Amino acid sequence: MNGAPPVAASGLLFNSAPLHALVLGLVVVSLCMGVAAWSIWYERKFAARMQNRPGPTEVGPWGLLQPIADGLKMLQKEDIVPAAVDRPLFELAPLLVVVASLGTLAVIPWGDGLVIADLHIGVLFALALSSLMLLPVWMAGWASNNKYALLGGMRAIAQGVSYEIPLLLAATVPIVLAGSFRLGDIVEAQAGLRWFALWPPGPGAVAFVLFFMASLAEANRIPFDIPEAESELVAGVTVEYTGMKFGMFYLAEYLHTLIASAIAATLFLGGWDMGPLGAGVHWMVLKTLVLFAVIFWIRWSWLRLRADQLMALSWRWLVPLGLVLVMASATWVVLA
Amino acid sequence: MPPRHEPLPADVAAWACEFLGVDELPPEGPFVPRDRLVEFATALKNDHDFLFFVYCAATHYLAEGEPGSDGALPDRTVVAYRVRRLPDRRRGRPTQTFPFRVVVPTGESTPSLAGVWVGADWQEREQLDLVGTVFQGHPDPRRVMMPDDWPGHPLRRDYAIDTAHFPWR
Amino acid sequence: MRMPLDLLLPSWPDPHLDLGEYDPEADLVALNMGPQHPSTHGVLRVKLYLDGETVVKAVPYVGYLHRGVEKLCEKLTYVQITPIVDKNDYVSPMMNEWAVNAAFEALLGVEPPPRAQYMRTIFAEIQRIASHLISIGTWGLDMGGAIGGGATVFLYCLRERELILDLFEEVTGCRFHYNTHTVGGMRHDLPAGWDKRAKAVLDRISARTWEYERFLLDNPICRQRAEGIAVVDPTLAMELGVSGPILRASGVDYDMRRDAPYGAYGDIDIQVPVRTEGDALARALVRIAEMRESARIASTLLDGVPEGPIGALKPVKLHGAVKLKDGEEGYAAIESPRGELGTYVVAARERRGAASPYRLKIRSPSYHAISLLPWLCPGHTLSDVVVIIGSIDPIMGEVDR
Amino acid sequence: MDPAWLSALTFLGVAFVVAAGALVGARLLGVKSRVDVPTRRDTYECGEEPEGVAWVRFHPRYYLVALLFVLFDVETVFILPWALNLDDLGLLALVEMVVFVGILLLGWAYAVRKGAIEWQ
Amino acid sequence: MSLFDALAISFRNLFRPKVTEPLPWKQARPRADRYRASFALVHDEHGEEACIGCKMCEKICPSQIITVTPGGKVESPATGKKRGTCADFTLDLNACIVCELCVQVCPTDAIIMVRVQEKPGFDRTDLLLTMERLYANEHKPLAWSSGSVLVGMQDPKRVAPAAPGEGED
Amino acid sequence: MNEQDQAFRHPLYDMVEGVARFPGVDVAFTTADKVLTWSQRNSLWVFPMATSCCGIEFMAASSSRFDLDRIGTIPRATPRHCDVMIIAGTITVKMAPRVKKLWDQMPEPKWAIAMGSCAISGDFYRDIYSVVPGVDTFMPVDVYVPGCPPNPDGLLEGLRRLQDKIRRKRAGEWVEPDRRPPPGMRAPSIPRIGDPARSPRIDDAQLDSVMHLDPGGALRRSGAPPLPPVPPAEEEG
Repeated sequence: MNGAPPVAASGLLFNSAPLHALVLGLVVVSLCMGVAAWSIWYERKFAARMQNRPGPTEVGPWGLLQPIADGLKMLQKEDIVPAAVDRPLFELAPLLVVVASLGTLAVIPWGDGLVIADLHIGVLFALALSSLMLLPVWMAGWASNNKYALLGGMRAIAQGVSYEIPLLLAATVPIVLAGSFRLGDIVEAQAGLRWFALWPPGPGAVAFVLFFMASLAEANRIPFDIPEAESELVAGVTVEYTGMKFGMFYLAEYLHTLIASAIAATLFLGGWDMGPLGAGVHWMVLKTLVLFAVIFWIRWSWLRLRADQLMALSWRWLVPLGLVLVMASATWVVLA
Repeated sequence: MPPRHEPLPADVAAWACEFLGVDELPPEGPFVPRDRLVEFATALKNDHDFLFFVYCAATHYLAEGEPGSDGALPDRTVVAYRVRRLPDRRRGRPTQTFPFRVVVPTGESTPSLAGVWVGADWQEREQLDLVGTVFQGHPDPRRVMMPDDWPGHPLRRDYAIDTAHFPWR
Repeated sequence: MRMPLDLLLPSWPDPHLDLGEYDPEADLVALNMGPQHPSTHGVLRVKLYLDGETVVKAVPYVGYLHRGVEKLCEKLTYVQITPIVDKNDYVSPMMNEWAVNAAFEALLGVEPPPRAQYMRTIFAEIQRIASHLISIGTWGLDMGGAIGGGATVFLYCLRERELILDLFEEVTGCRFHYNTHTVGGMRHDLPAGWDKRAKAVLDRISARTWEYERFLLDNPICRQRAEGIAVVDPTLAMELGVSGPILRASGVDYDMRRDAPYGAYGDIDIQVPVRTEGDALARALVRIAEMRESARIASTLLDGVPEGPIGALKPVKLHGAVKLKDGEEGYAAIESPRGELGTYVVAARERRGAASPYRLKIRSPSYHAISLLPWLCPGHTLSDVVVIIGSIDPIMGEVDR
Repeated sequence: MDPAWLSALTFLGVAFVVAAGALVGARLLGVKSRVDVPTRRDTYECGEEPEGVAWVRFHPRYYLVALLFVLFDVETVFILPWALNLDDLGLLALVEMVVFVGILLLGWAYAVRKGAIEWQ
Repeated sequence: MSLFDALAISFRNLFRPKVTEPLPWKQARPRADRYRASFALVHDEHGEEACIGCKMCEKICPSQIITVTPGGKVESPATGKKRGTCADFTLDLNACIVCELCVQVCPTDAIIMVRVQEKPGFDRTDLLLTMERLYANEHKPLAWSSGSVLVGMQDPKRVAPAAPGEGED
Repeated sequence: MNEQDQAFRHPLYDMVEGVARFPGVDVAFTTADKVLTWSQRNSLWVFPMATSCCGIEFMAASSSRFDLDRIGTIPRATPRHCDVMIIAGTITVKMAPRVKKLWDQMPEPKWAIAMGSCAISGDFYRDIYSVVPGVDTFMPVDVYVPGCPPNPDGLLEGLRRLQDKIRRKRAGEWVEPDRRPPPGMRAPSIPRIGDPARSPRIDDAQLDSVMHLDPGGALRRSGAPPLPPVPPAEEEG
């Protein structure tokens, strides 16, 4: 992606929109799936280092081929469909979960004009699709006819809808500041290092933290990973899934985290733009990966909260905080 | 040379002698008649502060001697209880334990002490499961260690050590 | 006249709750947690009746690891029993060995020589640290998950435990299941220079305890999850025979090491950490404090290990060399990391001078602690149940025996 | 149709094909068991026999959360167009929205007081 | 804020040295002198098989895994004395608990622990230590203990703590 | 290779068999097969059937000092995600049906490692009423790791042997030993007390000499109640 082809005047690589989406989409999807797969390796290495051990070393140089081995192995695993499940939903859920998490990629601007679908309601599209991920997760939990999976699904829904509001409210802050739903416009509004995470000083930074927390919750990361709490629910919604179907959930989880970091980088950290240091895809990728690493760091350092504490945190603190933030940023915009 | 048994606390020993109508208690603990067991235990707990339930262990003995002859003993289990009172620093009293035993002939039952110390519940369940002693009035007389459909009580002396069980034995 | 327990505290959950009497509108879910579950610490099975996520009734099922140790001991000689009971409390095997041998020695009337007593005490204290490290680590694992902060604190704990295992390997030749106690003393003497290495390890561990404390116990998330969870009433705990850190976290200042000294504990002043909150967090805090105290005790004792023999009886050359008097029975207990670990022995009866016990019962603290579960779980959520099980730290090998 | 939407739809198609491709690959490469013992297809419950089906009625508190969500979501829907056109609408719209959100927060405070968001 | 303490501690550990041992097939881990993992039968100072087939180990083994078939008494060519021989010796590692009791009771120090673990097997018979395998193990690094060393160390009359044969002293 | 040995069918093989007569296909197929086997070997996700002491040693093996993660092995909590079941600890009669069920619930291809004496043969508990004398009496076991408990090093070696076995099996070099206990096998490899392979005279002598305790012959084989009739052997999964 680094040697990006020249952008046509229409903002499309080719004259036809489907062809543009097809080509760029395939590139972005394969790159993102690759990054998501290797982020599993990266996380294992990172966590291992934090725990004074080397992590995967034996499979390929520095264990780099580990995700490939895992993926190929999952392809070969037998596919067991338990007798008690609701079969259509059970089969559909892993498919939808990847589609939903990949779909968000459509609107993320990786560079100036380097976006698959430059929707004028980009923010809403991204947030809508990422919350749509709840649906297949819930489908999986319900269809499995397993109490652990069902509890996981119930928790996922409750947590998802609770954190949807703070997420949306936090995302409204950049919208108010930039006056547009289009992610490209939001990035341009932050040109010259006027990142929304830093400016305006008050609401921007808090909104960034709020957004980050809510996306952790949406992506089911510690401390908000109750839907698939291994120590309680064994494996949460994926408890009955074997082989590649489980692999899809596994991949989608990492994709979701990756995309959440990308959206946060776009909304609050200036996206592809780096002010005096120039602009380009690499800045966007770098910012995304830094946020990604912070998520891992938090994940391997904190414990998880309890379901009710999670809800209370959202409804008691985050929702009013989000409302106040939106008002504060609106006041800033109107007065400035 | 260390003492072979922890000495019985003097005040309780005196009370127990009076209660049981004996002159001296064996260091392993007195035998309490089954019909007065609950009374004895309640008094121990409430009047003598023996709050801590240490254990209850049943031992199975096979019948000895010719039935009817002198000194013959039936097939029986002896249930040994041990309770403790924690140190009372104000009165300078150290930790003291009090053991007592009860003989239960096979086929008869002994009152459950689960109503006195709640801890006796699980302890007696274990003995019921493994030794087969029947505790009258036990709140939850299920097997605890063995599967529910297990034949026999493994810690009895007449239970063979390598009893075969399909499909694994 | 003392009131019955349940009249005293009517707010207590009823462990024998009849589900038919519970709210008929509620749709109860019967969820089996275990016997194979990542956070039931082995093969414990707890059947939870859930109303939503709230536990209405919890029924523990044990016996999935019932290995008939007590029956097996009836056929083995006293010398052979030591390596067998090692496997009961597999997190602190030293304690098992000491507990059975203490009972045999009491009945035999043999006292181990002072060097053996010191070694036993030092080993026990070091073992206590190792055991509490596992306990704290797995508790973190229960709260933080295998992929998360819990795993990190767990691995830090295991990292320190490995140092202790190396120490033991140096003395006994095994990582665990040492078979180093024997009737009347020890089987392995300390190698030269061991005390210095042990001290270095103890210093290192006590210097690192703050790390787990800050990482896990001071963590606001952990406080949120563990504070006020599963408060154990001291009266209930005593009646159930619960001892050790659980009892001490409920405000009962009772420790056999200080109140009924055995081994070399009489020679040393022991500070017993006691907390009054009685909740899951207090139990973990007591364990951390005990780790520090154990490190101090072991370091102090290491300075004063007397010279001399390590066995009071002739070393075993023949099986069946040790014989107890017929028909005698006795009980001896020690303070294991989980509480009072005792052995009740009835010596051989039927055959004169037999070298095997007639009946041997192991009074295991975990079995008593498990019987707390039906009282603790109701009213809490499913997430709390793993915290509760982790905080009472059951070892299933010891529960089922 | 806006070409961006066309792109988005095409991209969703790509995503679908990629995801389906993985499942098809798994179907092709995955092994099949020779003998089908019945326990294989049992529901996993820690090795125990599950008691009843998992499909039960939920606790009402989940519906409460859902209701709260709908409430706040609708309100966010009102905020969004306002946020977009804030520059044009000016101070008056801001004041109006502050009043609106203030009323909402009052309702929220009432719900908190009533314990509507308490999980237990 | 101790939430950030956790982050700080894990960050700090990012730069602590790794504690991981090399993989066992790449580099064997140095083990303690007394480390015990497997068994060997050894020859005595005259180059004869030290085992006399006395069955002491068979009797003491708690898990009853040793099978000794004694051979007849023969005259030793080296010493000229009559001594017992062992016709067959089998140690089943399948059920061994490495308790070291067989080493301790051996009157001729014939059985010694080995510090190298046996390779995992594909079958139960792979873990059966036959007489040939036991004598082949003689050339592996032996543990420090032998019967007389263990007994000497436990002797109540022993004064000096130094154990004979221990390298560290 | 002899596919009949395996508990599972491989559709790829079936498919390729139809087109194998075209040149070049078999070369490509062999390469693909190698890659696939390599991936199976290097991503052995473990289902820790940890019941007792060996479970602690398994935990130590996944700890920082031994780090199973190095060879791509991570423990997962549900059998559906796993490839290897490590039976670490004593399996009792009460637990055995659960273990069997969890084993059945694992998707093919799957392997089992018996870790430690208790899992291999029941250890000294093997004569006890409640303990299964070795897990291979009711499920197939691929690798036996000796020890009580085995060192983490030993477990790593065991996983290494398993990788070796997977490679050789797919390459056709591995012939499944005929010694795999058939379903319903009741005698472990060690002749136990009461085993028909042992002379009853030795049993009695041993009981007399070793146990010193045999009131009325209660511990003898004759004292045991007769076996229930053997139902027809079920198909092993």
